Amino acid sequence: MITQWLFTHVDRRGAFVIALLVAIAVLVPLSNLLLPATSPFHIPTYLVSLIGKYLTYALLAVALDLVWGFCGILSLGHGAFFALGGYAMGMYLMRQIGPRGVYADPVLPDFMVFLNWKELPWFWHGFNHFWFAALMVVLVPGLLAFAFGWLAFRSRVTGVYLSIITQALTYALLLAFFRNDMGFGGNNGLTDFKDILGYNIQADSTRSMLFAATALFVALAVFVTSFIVRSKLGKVLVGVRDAESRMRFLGYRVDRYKLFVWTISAMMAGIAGALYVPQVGIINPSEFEPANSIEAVIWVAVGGRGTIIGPIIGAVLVNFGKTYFTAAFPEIWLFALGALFIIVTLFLPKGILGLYGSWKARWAERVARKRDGGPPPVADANSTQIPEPQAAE
Amino acid sequence: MQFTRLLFVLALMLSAVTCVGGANAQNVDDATLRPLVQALAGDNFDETTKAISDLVKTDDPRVSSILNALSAGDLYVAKADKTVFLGKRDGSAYAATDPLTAAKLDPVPRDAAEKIKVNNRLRRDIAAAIGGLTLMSDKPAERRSAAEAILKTRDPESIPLLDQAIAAESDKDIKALMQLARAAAVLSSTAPDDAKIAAIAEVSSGNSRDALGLLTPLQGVDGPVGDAARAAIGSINSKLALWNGIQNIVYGLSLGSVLLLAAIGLAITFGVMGVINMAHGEMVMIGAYTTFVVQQIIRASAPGLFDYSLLIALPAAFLVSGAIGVVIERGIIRFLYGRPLETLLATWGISLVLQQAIRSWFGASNVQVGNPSWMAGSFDLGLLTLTWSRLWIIVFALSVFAVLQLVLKKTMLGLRMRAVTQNRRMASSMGIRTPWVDALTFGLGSGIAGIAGVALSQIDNVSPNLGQGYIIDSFMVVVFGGVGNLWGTLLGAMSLGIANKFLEPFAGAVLGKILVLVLIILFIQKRPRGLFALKGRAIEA
Amino acid sequence: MFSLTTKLIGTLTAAAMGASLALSPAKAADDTIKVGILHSLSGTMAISETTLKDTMLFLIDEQNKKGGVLGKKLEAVVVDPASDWPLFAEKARQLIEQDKVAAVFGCWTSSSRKSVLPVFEELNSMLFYPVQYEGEESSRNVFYTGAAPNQQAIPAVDYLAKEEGVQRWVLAGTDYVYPQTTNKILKAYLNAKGVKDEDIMINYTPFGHSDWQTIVSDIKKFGSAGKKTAVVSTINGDANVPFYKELANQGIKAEDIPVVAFSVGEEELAGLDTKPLVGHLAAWNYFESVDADANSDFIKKWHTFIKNDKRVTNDPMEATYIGFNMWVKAVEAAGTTDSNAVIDSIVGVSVPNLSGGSSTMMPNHHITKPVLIGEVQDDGQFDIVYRTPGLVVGDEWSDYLPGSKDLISDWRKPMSCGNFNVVSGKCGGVTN
Amino acid sequence: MKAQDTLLYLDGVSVSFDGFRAINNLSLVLQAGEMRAVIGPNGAGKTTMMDIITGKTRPDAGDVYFNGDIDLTRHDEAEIALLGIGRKFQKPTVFESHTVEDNLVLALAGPRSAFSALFHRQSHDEAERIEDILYTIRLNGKRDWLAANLSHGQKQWLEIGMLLAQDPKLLLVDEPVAGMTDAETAETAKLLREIARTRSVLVVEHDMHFVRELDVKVTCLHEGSVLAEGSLDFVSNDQRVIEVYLGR
Repeated sequence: MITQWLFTHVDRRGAFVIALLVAIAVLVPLSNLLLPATSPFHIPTYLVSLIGKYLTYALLAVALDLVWGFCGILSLGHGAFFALGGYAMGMYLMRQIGPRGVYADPVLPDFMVFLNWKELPWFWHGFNHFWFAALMVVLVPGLLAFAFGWLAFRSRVTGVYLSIITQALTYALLLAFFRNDMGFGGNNGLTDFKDILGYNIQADSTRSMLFAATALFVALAVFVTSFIVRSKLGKVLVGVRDAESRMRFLGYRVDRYKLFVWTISAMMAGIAGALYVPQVGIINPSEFEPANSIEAVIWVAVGGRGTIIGPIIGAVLVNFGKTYFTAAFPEIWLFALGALFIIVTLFLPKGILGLYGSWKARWAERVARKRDGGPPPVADANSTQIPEPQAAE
Repeated sequence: MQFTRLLFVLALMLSAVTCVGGANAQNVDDATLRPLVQALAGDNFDETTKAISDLVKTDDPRVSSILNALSAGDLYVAKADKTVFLGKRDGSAYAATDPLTAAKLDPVPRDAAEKIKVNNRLRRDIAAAIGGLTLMSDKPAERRSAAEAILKTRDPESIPLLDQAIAAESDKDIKALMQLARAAAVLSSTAPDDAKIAAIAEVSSGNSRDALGLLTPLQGVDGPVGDAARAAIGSINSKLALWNGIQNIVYGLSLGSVLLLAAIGLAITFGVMGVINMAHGEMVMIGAYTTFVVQQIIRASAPGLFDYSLLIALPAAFLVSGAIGVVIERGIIRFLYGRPLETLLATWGISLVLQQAIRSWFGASNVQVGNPSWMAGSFDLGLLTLTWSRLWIIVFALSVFAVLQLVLKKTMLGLRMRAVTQNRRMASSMGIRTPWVDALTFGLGSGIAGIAGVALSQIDNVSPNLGQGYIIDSFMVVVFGGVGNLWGTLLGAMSLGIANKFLEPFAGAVLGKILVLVLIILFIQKRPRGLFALKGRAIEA
Repeated sequence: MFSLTTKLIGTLTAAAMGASLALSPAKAADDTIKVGILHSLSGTMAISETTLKDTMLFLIDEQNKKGGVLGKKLEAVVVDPASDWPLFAEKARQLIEQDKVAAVFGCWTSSSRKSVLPVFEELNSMLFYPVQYEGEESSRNVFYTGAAPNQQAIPAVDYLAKEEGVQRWVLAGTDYVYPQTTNKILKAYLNAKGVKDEDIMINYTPFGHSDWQTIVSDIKKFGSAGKKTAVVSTINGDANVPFYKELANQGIKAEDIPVVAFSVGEEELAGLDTKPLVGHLAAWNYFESVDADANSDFIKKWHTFIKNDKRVTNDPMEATYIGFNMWVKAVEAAGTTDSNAVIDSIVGVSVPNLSGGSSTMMPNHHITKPVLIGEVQDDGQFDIVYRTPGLVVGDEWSDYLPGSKDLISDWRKPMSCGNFNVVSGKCGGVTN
Repeated sequence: MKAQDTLLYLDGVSVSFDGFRAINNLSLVLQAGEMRAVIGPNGAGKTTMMDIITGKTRPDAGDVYFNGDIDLTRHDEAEIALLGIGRKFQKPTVFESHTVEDNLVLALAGPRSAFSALFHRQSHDEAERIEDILYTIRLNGKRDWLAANLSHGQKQWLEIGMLLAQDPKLLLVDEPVAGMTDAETAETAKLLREIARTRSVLVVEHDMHFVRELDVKVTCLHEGSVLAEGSLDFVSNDQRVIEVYLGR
């Protein structure tokens, strides 16, 4: 039944990934909690948190791909929305500490006490409620994206100009959040969380649940993205990506479409950030670092932009590589990472999934040629080709 | 204060004696002086202080050179026999001379001797003491520093001595300085009101910022002296306000020229060629490291050429960064034309590799790039202090800009570059070897980033992270100015620099920077293609 | 649907196998004790932290030459958290859970320490933190061998006030928690000593600030008000070099306006021409120029190990040295590397430091050290002009901040509390 | 002539780029149901004129009215498109990564808001209409092809088909037969004449042969203003037009 319904909105590959994610969401916690540590199928808590972190990155990558891969808006500042979502969650977790902080102040977080703040700043109110924080997780990045996008898309800021000002946005936020006076804990950020929704944040079971929630949210994101991409809206977006002015001459208010996905994407990034914070245990301004946002772009490119699954593969693979290399070759791992990016762009212009796609297409072509004269190339909505953008002349 | 006063009394006596009795005779014999010199190596600063005052009391002419050596940290004490000697580092030993007789002594191994410690307070005291000793010196530089020393101490006791010196002074500038010092001394004395008011006039007529410092303590005084001081402070303050504006503009231009230098190479690789070159900062860094290597070689083989090290480093940095740029273009970027966003990923990878390469090669820490003497120090322009290094960087940035314009507008290479970037197919069908021009253009942009690195090595630290600090600012400048337009880059850099400096005083450096970023974001809404946008049909083809 | 399920199971199995292959701990020989080194080797902090990684390798090498610990050789596990704070937490977890290290030496910035702190507490491991920091923290699992504010800032201010007669203060720092907290403590301290607010100027700049023209010129103006002025600098990392270059070029001499810094050491000066900076000050607990046998011995061996006799030593290196030796001694006393046993046995352990005395681990997990004040010399070294007569105990909860003045920390049993409130007589934060 | 009675009314329009006058005091009037051919050498301002009509470029001076009283200078591209002006570009601009059918679906008249697009389901009417257009533009066998894989001429047709799907009152067609074979050109002329039966068309073209086949009133532009207007024979005999085309 459910698969039936899924298939009407998601293609086979998407459905497979959703099923895989749901399976992971169930099996990984089970393996971690129920199997004895000696079992070969036991997944240690360390891995649970690690993969959970990768999956939040994957969610960010899916969000980024929605605007970049399908609508051609290259954001070099998506880390900002991720971090804002993270801060909203961090503020909730901070308030949950209550009187268990080092200064035992029932209301004020520790950093406010030692900076001698007398009362909670207004923007911290409400964050003691989970529902409010959860709302803010999507609302704050969403509103910022809406305001920013409304200004930028209406003035038709496009291409590298847009990319650079998204970078300016995240850089400005980085500097702002570094300031102690902002009331977000300065460079140390928010940390030392105790519990979430009443559960001890360090308990294995909580970690497993957070992991499951993350996997389910990624599955949801895959579904939402597929839904958008396969709808007429998705076709409009691809149209905007490939020939923006044509779209306008067809009567589409391109700015509104852009604004719509841009805001949705920012909200998804915010959710990713909110899931990230309890799993890594800290949120601080370095998440606003422009380099982080660029890295997210790289995940998408490595996996294959303009596909829904590519970003997930890219995010998990690059971060797994980072985890592995930083431990295996701590002194020279940057060479490996740098080389990876160069090789991917040179030899896999459509990312890993693109490689798979073109390999499959070639194979299908060969089979078809054997069979008969060869049918016309059929469109595959899931791996839409990206025409080379025309260089500004 | 007590001690310096004492010193001045002594100095006064001393100089009176030297004036009357003629100079340069040895006033005391070595046997008397030696224990006093030995005493400089006391156990603590207080003992050294006492030894200095004892030495000054002897009014022996050798004292000032001994004290100078002490202040410069050239006086050592042997650990074994506690003899004090003048030492000069020579490998693992000190070349030693006797402080009194200037006779050569046996070299002392480094771990057998200890430097006689001086701290800032001692150095100040010594300067003041020597100031008293040298106010009548026949070397103008010594008289000047003596007057400066008195200006700092403002000791009323020195007024008679100053009067004497002023009468004898022939150099106009030094005389003015002495008069200022005298006025300062009068203000801190118990002189009658009219003398003080005259001193206030004297003090406030000068251009020195010190005037405010001299007058501020009098602000609270009642009566005519206080009134005069308050009036003088008022007028100085209004003058300062004007100069503050000028300072903001000048400092803004200086910051702007740093931004221009950092961005101008990017204006070519990104602005002209359309390559989102994230490795641009690393080209700057490589230029800075080239400067370091050049200086290392010069230090090792021809120290006399050190002042010319930057001039030698300029072409070297251009060639090194340019060559790396050509290699990158030939090896990677040429496969990515027409895919500007992909170049972002590849060049990001390149930047990681280059950073790590430099880190593996030179180490992760800062390396030391020295300032040649003509880059060091500062000069006063009215109430504004501008350092030579900043001034040269302004000049340098503008020259780089001018030369680049010439290359692009007047040379065959420039013509071809413009042809290729405007219409590649047409250019190649006219017989221009476009791949070659591409490589050279990228090399030119990288090379210019390299020479920017030479300049930035003078004001910033040279580490593998150097480039990362400039990359975002550079992109902001190019985009703000308008991609593909060098004049836009110039104007963009300068206006961002000046905006930053006007925001900094009242918003603080951090908020100022944030505000500038927000302004850029808002500005781009108004002019989506930067300050100098290309208009017409071509842009959205 | 069948094919989907098969595919699913296949993928899951492959992924699980891949992950466990790649992330499984290297098969460790049982006759070594693993020690984790958690310092950034890339990114912005590599500039400072790489040296500490080398120091640790050096210390482990030395210890192994002496026969190791408990008859076993030490084995270093080096990872690169890449100046990325969440990556610090991940790497810490990896070191403890996967590599099963006995203790971790690492972190530089407070953010990185804050990021790993919950991990160490959760997994009950040990972290030795070798850098001066803002205080206001005490953890059962962390050992702070760098300076607390009272081991650096306050003696420096005392020195300037007493020896140089400073009456007017510029507190300049980078805008983050360490400078903000230190300046808050200093301001409270100065106010308590009768310095008026108008004689204190506080200025903050962003990370990596490189254009110091306006601020240096402001300092000059502030300093020309007729009172002796000094700058207390908590400027961080990269920003120092351009700051000192600007100071030198604008002609601010140490005799006029001395600058005392808490994060400028020999390593930072190595990137500068120090001739125009002679006389500016730094406050640390160790300088390379310290005249002590232990120190010259250390420097000699360090140069041999690193194969470069120009490499300087600095305070965080000494803090690493002290922390490492304390850990070795505590492990030997406990007879095991088990965290609980070592945490209990390390309090009170006393080891020689490099400045000619010895340092002791106090119950608050901070150590005793002398405070030294040095003046910059033209050869890039510091000349020590002042040394506290005795050892100063690191004060984790500042006495000058209203929130923390009633708190103390004592990790010995039975109190075993990091934030005991002496007024209420209760252990504050730990109520679970 | 009054603007009220016309479909398209341009009066005294001027625009310049960086000092270059692309359009200079241009006046042009198009009646409802009329097809007009615009000729002129390169740089005469033909494309810029279209840019002005479709709202891409704002004129520095002059009036531009559509349907009598709608001031086009106050609307942007999307609004103008919705008012009923369709445009075909000089270089065929279709959505290459969409199928032929999807290209038409996107162009089809209907609600244009993001939400309606998100939950849009194709109705029976729409499907029929697409079928019709596919037939009209002779692409019904290739509905599942990616537009990228069409030949040049087929892309031109697809773009015309998209214009039809838009159901505009006025079609602006920029060089529809550039790069076409003779047979395709003839077909296209036929197609345009068919279209012109129900709506107004403004064709910009260089190909005199093609213009002759259209058999409509011709306006010749030069240096941004109208040089001559009338039947093709009249215009092509005008001395100034000959000068402009052949040069002196």
